[in-house]
Amino acid sequence: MSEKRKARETEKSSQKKEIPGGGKWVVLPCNGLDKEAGALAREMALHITKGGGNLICPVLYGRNPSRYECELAGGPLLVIDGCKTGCASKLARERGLKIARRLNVREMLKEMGIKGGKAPVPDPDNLSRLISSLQGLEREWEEKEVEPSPGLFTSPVELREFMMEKFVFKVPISGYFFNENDCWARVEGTRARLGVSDYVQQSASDMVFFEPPAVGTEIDIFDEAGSLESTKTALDIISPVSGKVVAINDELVEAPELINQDPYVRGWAVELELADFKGDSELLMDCDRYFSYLKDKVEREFDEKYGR
Amino acid sequence: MSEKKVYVIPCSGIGKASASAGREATYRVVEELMPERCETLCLGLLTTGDEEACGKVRDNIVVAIDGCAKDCARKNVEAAGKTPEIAHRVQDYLKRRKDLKPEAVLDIGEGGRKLVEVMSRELAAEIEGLLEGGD
Amino acid sequence: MALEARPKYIGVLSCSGEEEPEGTIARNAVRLVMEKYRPGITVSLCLPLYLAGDEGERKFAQAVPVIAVDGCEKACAKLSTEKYSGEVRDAIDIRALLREWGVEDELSRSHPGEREWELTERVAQEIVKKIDVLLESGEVVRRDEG
Amino acid sequence: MSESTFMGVPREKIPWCPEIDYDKCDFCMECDEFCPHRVFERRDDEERKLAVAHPENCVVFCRACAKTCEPDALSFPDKKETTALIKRMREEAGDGE
Repeated sequence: MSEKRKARETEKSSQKKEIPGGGKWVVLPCNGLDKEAGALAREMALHITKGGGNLICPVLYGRNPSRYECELAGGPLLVIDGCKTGCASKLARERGLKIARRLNVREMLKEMGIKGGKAPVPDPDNLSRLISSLQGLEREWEEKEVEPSPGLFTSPVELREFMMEKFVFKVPISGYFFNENDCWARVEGTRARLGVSDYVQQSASDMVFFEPPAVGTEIDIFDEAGSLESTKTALDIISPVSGKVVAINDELVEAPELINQDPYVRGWAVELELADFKGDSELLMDCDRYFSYLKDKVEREFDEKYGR
Repeated sequence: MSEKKVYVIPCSGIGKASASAGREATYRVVEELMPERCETLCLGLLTTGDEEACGKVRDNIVVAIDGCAKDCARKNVEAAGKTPEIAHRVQDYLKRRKDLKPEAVLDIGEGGRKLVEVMSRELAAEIEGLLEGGD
Repeated sequence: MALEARPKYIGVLSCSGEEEPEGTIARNAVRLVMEKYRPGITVSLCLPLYLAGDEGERKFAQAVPVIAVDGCEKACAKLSTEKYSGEVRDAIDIRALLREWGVEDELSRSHPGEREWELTERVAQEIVKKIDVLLESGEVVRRDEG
Repeated sequence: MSESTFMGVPREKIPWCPEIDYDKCDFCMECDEFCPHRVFERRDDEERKLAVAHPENCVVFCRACAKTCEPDALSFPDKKETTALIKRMREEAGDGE
């Protein structure tokens, strides 16, 4: 196992030399002119790229997308947002970039119990505390590319269905576990894939964004495991199980409509290495229970909808 | 220059606001932006297999505009024996402009109307490019 | 939750009608009926989905009585139901109705104005009449009565 | 299972809903516009123009509205504690069947 890993690492470091920017982070920060948090985002970006990697200017990139084509191909993308508005993330998404890691300065400050200022001037103390919290970020991306489980999750999934009005709701027959937030975990061995049920897909309508969590994130049961946005609403994928994110569905980032077309198989969002499935499963429904739970829920919703 | 017509065909999308936006963008293109080259056609005629309509589709340039991933417009055009030269989903535009969500089927609202504007201009430019490219 | 023998819904299928003003009236009238005049009992069907979708749309059209609302004599809604699903219970041809009503105005397919909406409301009421016939005959039962 | 339950526990026994920090809230109403479950209610005539009027409508573990809140005025109970509480109540009720 450790040998395999070493081999992979050498393989990676040899690849590293060939890509521009030395294979370090490509950083797209907030432009940092509105609040202190933004200014800190900018300073952090400068710090991270000091030893290599590339910096993307959000203003120039916004005006001229082809300007950074080469840099963006040079490594995993790190987006640093200043505040909740998340301009840098939005820009990345609008341009269809794959975000490998995201930092949000305001959230980081909040965790440290610091309140950011209104003026766009970075407080040096805050900056150094933020920078010291970044330790490990350098190495992190090298460990990012964990293979999605070979050989798992390949068997065909049988579905059963019920009809309400003209809507057909489908639920797998076995192998899946659900929480009452209509999210599923398909469990095989020590791995689980997560997604949302056919019901979510139908009520939220056409999906247009999937924002995955970072690979490596530890997720507790009922934590957010990525978020979705449809033409009607936005929602979190609320994890039915706990574990560590080992892979995300890249195909889904490109084509969120896979959730509408095939919510239980090709529409998977995240793969976890399970932490405590036995404990988690006490709080979950198996396929049969979810089927009757969902049928009740849909009946109630239609009654409510028509005031009965 | 080719004298082929361009048929811009939206899905009928009776239940989706995004489909309403697709249809309104179609009208904007065929009636206002490029009326001399573009026309639209009832998708229902292709579903029933109307010979005249299927012939029009086969002999001309087709742009399919779908309101959801079920791709009714594209698939019905294909069933008539034609691969559309251009096929888009309204969601593809929404992915880039998610602030412009159409609100309701009967009235797509302010955001929806802006989306129609974006879509129709991009479509017109794309159709123009296709025609200039020759065939 | 036992299977109710009598259907609880009426499927209303509008032609897609993008080319003609009567098509726009057909779509909007069906929408008015399902949102405003007979919600909960009316389910709109999507015509091109008969061909493009999985069997859901067709199955549903077989399970409930279907009223076809067509813009013109080409009767796509009626014909496609017959082709993919089965008989229609009732049908409306808006162009014929307009002739009957003596409407000779130039109508817009893309920018329905006051006149178009007035006619749309009248067509909606025609659809409502046909729905009520099915309800009164007891052939279709409201869910709360079932 | 007629009235609202979550994981077999009566919904009203689970203290999960957003809390508005009125020192931060600027009443932009983004959260209310976003939430499809009518958890919030606008109070146009009052000084506090927004209230959590229907906490029982809030989907347990959903925190999506907080993401729309620019001034960061919405907070939720601790997830772990809530999970533990639900577990305990289920055990007391002899598993929530």
